[in-house]
Amino acid sequence: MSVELSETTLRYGDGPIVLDGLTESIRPGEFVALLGASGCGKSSLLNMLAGLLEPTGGSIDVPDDGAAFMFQDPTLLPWLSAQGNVELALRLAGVPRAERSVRARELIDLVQLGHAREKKPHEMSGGMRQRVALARALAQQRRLLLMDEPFAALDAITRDMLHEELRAIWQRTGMTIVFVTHNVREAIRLAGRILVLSSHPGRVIDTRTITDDFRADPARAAALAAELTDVLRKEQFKHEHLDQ
Amino acid sequence: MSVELSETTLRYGDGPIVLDGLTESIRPGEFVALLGASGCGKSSLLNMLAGLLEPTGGSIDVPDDGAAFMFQDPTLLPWLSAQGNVELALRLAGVPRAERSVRARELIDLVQLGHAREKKPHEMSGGMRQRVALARALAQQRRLLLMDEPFAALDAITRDMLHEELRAIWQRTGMTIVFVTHNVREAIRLAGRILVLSSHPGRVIDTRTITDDFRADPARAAALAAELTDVLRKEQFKHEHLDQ
Amino acid sequence: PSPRTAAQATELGPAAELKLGYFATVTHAPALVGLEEGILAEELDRDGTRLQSQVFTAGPSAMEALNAGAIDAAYMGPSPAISSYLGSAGKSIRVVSGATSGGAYLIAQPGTESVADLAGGELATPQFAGTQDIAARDYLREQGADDDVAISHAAAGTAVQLFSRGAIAATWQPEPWASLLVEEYGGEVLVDERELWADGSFPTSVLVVSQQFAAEHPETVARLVEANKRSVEWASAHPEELVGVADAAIRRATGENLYDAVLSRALEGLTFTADPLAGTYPVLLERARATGVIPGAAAADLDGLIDTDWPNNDTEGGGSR
Amino acid sequence: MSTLINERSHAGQEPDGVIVPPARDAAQPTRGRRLRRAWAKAAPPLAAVVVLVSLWQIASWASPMRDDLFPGPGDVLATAGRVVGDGSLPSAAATSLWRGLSGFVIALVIATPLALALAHVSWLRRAVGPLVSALQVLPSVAWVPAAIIVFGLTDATIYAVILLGAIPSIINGLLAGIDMIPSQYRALSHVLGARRIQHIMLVELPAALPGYVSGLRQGWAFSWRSLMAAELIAVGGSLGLGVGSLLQRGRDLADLGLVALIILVILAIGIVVELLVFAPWERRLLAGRGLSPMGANA
Amino acid sequence: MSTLINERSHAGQEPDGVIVPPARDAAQPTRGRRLRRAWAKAAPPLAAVVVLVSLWQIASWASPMRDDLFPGPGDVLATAGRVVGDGSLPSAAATSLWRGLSGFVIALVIATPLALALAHVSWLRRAVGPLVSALQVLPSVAWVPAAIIVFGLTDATIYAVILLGAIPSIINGLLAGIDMIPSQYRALSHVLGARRIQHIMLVELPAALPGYVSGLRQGWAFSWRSLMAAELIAVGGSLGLGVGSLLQRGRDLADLGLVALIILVILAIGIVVELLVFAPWERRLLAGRGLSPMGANA
Ligand SMILES: Nc1ncnc2c1ncn2[C@@H]1O[C@H](COP(=O)(O)OP(=O)(O)OP(=O)(O)O)[C@@H](O)[C@H]1O
Ligand SMILES: Nc1ncnc2c1ncn2[C@@H]1O[C@H](COP(=O)(O)OP(=O)(O)OP(=O)(O)O)[C@@H](O)[C@H]1O
Ligand SMILES: [Mg+2]
Ligand SMILES: [Mg+2]
Repeated sequence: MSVELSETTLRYGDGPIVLDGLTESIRPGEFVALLGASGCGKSSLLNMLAGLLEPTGGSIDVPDDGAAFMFQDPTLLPWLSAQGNVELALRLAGVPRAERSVRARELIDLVQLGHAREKKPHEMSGGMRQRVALARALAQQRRLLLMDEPFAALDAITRDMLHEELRAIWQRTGMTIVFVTHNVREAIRLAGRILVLSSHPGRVIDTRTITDDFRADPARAAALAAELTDVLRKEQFKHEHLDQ
Repeated sequence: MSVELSETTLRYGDGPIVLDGLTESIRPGEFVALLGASGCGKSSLLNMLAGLLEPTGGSIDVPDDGAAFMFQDPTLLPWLSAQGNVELALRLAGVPRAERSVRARELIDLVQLGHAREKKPHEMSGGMRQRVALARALAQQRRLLLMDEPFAALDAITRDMLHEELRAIWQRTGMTIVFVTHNVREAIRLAGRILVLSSHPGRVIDTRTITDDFRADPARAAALAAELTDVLRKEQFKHEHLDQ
Repeated sequence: PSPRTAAQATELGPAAELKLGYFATVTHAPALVGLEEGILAEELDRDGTRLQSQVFTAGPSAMEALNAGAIDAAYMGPSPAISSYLGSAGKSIRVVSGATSGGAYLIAQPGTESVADLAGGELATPQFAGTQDIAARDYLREQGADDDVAISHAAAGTAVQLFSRGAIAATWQPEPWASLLVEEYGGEVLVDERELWADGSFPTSVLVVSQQFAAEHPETVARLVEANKRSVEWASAHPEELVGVADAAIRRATGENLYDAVLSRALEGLTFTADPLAGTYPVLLERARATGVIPGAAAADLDGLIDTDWPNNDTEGGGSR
Repeated sequence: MSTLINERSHAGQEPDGVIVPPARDAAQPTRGRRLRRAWAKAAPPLAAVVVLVSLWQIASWASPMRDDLFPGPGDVLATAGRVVGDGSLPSAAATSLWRGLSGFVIALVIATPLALALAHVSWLRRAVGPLVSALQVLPSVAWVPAAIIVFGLTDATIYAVILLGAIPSIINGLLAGIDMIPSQYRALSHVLGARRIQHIMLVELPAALPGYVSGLRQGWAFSWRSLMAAELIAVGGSLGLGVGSLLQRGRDLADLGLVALIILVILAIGIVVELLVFAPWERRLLAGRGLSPMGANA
Repeated sequence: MSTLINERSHAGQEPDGVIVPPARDAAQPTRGRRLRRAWAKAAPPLAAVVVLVSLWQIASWASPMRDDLFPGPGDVLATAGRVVGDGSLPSAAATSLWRGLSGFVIALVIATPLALALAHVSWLRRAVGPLVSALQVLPSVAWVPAAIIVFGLTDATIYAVILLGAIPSIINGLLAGIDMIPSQYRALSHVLGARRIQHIMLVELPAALPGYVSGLRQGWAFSWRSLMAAELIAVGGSLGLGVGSLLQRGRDLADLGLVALIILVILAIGIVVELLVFAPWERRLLAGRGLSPMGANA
């Protein structure tokens, strides 16, 4: 099930155009990273892919069964524990009652929260909440997984471990992943393709395909990271001059 | 006005000890970074420094006039615009009415949100909200500034610009800054001293002083980053083995 | 206003203003006549006293207003007067004149022939310990039917609705509801309350004044009593015009009224008299005691309630010392 | 594959089980649009009224009850003609409306600082809080004898009964609103150096406002109902004739047409106050915070 | 420099203008602690009662009013002895309490699905929403004639009046709770693939619960007051004597001691229901979400 954007345009109310004529196709099983300045429309694009927002123009094709979505903020339900939040997702995904508890435990262990299973959201740290949200997104088991800065609140070590886990899950399940990050090296490390968005309005200004060979070579990866950072910087400076 | 922690201990209710006997002194005008795994107690420590949480044991001395605090989540007031949120902080800091609007404009421009001045929080992207929170923290103009992962939701370019601004402000005002980050290079780039916390319970396991010369030499900075990452990794692996 | 006991008051001459309470209903016809024909205002004006009238919808609130000093005198049924007098240990009010007599009936569902037919049904009276309630209980006791008929309470329109729906077997009601039931809902008159009294008359509404006011302004009370007497006489003398006058007064006060047919039937059953029928009070009290409604009541407690000796100059008040 | 194409007007198409936040409107409102909007807003309540009146008419035809026991819309209209014609209904409605609104405003002014005091003084809340909830439960008629003794037969009595009815309800509404404020806001106020009064005025009250408005709606209901109870005390004289007195009159005369008419008048007043005051206020408040009352997004 | 030392018990020291979230308690509750806690909880309301009763006694001594117009605590106690002795008060209180609680529960069961329907069917809310608010404003006595015509003098009349009073209030409370739910929760439900019913049961209702409870408190007040109104209508016969009827009897007999007693009984019932039901429920709910009613953190 591929994701197809054709001339997709978005504006909120009568504000400025946020996304302008995006035409893009994401193959089933692809792992795509979105890069772009803060406020350029990345979260809005994910919202449209998840069916939470209608495009103002153009069309979007997504798999019928919807997408798993890890929001930019954790959005945990405050009356449920970590375990409870994950079990809820399993329940709504139709997992039989008997399996839920075991599966939820596995997912919570996966995100290194075994010791905080019964904590309520207000008793958790920011990074812990984000990890529960990650576990919940994985619990949904959809063919399309959307992630909005999933590791932003995590320390480097935890993040590394979760990168591994995510890639392993992706390889095992063959699902399609679209994720937003501000960390260029994270994008290079994880994604098969990187889309760079401009802002005001958001358009795809650069696309890079990353092979496993490429990833394995630290020097080339570092060079690419520098190059992409430069693309982003140029884009943003252009802007600053238009703005003022 | 220095910040003095002496044998500061914290636990929530009858849970495990979070911070265990921290004894640390922060000189006026120092720029200190806190590093540590997710959930180790960094935010809790800042909360105690801000007087929002009482230590379970030991004592904390902070400047009488309290601290400016940028929370881990933006905590903007949803009924106020970006400008309104910043103006509120100025008003509560005792800035006369006439100046507030101008000062708020300056701060909003500083965080690159000139185009979103009148937007309400729910109309902003995650990174935009974080920048409003930053502007608000700067509006407080206290001698002590606490920041909890202030740049986590920002793209590399915006983050770079704000690093510059923050250092400039710090140099100009001579305020004391304590900030939490998960980005080791960010810590090296900004801080005069880095404290590394362990978790379960949180103790200071490493302290590094960083001079401007050191910072200027990319190779040494990179080496330090690798070294600190290693400290963190070792600490976390030790844990994993204890946990399981 | 903070009402003091009458004993502390001193006579102050004619009052500048008299606040008079009444109900906008046929049993208060002398009040309606007095107001509509200007008799009350005219009589009081002789001493320069202004008349202020106030319509009430139920005895308790009129009594509360009288106690509070919000009104000085009122037309009301004898039972709230008795309750208040007993409750205040004889300090609250005095009955200074009679107004209306008669006009209360036991009305039963169409086809009912005797009390025996009521067995197993419910009989509604307007309120607990009210005049009709005591009459009903006493009557049932006399007939030996007090175990067969349950008593419930529903006032005025509510009783009419219950009756029309067949939810009650009978109801003991004053006018105009008795007539309304007969005229509009085919009710049978089982008992005319007059039959239960020795000389066929019992008080339906009387004129009461607060003791405080009576002590301070005896002249004004005398004028009021005089005006009431004239109104009663007018009402007795003009039975044809009475319906129109009463209807106009009621509409003026509340904007609404019953059909003329009901009104005239109701008025026919009423007698207007300035005599408060003092002799009926001990009987009333004895019946209340006997039926267990006011178990502790003793006739002596009513001493001084009725004082018709106006005009008098006795600041202590009280005709039956 | 499901395709979401650019179609702004497929309101009814929402697939089963999909809980989509309402998409924002792209176009500028024009004159025609605005008219259509006003119509879209007025139509459903009007339709509801038409449907209810028709049902009523049918029921009154079909019912075996006597006309005076189950008056139909026609009878009520006739009664309306009569009491509007002689001016008694309009003046009673105006009197009651004035008392209700002014009493409510006074209650608001008294209750708000009390609620804030309860919210901030912990022992006061523990001492008086349950009493406030209990006062809410006390029926208005219970106050009537005391109010008459203290204030006599003046408007003050009526206002006393209204206030005693409305104040506890408004206090509880505001307290509930305050209790639900995210605890982060208190931390924020502390950090920003707000004095208590500043915290209350600048953070707490605005944050509690949506809950407060819904408390006010209940407070308004309480004050109006207490007013009706107070208007049964006495009529005329120093006390103007109110809607409550007319209602009582209708009951006393077993005139169900009048009773039904008064019910309709009270309902109409309630609907007007809701549509003109509470609903728009609540909608504006919620919209300003990125929330939207679900049924009211048109 | 301000020094925060480890002192767990300086409740009163909070410096002016500091709005500190309550620090969590470190120690385990022991038996002695628990006793002291229960005492700390009970003391303020008890103190409030003692203060109020003393003021009352002093006022009744100092007042120039006749005793029967301003009964003191002694008179009321005597009346209490009488009506408790002959069993009329306990049985009336039990009757009313049963009617009030069962009526409230029925109202709850009816109102909740109605509120959910209004929250989810936009045209229904626009059509019927204002009517619900208006119904809340309608005094209970207005329903009495209709209820009597339909149900006669039975408990059904009383329940009808209670339901018509409580249902609109509960509906509005739940609607307000639902309107204040963060819009992100709807997005979450959509993304998790919740069907509408699942969204309602698993997300919407729990999220709206704090607002709902405060709506229920108002609903309880409405149902109790409606009950009182209903009990004034009609007494005796097949209908048990309720507290409302006793209140009316007190007024009929000009027995202000009885009126005062009934007011106290109603207040006591209100306080008990608040302390046993709503306050703990609300506190538990809020605490479970990291919120705490500010006055109730002991
Ligand atoms: N209110 C609370 N009640 C109970 N436990 C809490 C509470 N707040 C925090 N904790 C616990 O305290 C520990 C430290 O939390 P804290 O928020 O200080 O972590 P942190 O270092 O800021 O983590 P992160 O980098 O993920 O933000 C965590 O284990 C958390 O579960
Ligand atoms: N509900 C809304 N109403 C109006 N404007 C909005 C709304 N939501 C987002 N926007 C605007 O749309 C633009 C894109 O927002 P979006 O959240 O998609 O950015 P983003 O790329 O995710 O940024 P970040 O990296 O900071 O999260 C922003 O300029 C924002 O102000
Ligand atoms: Mg975003
Ligand atoms: Mg943190």
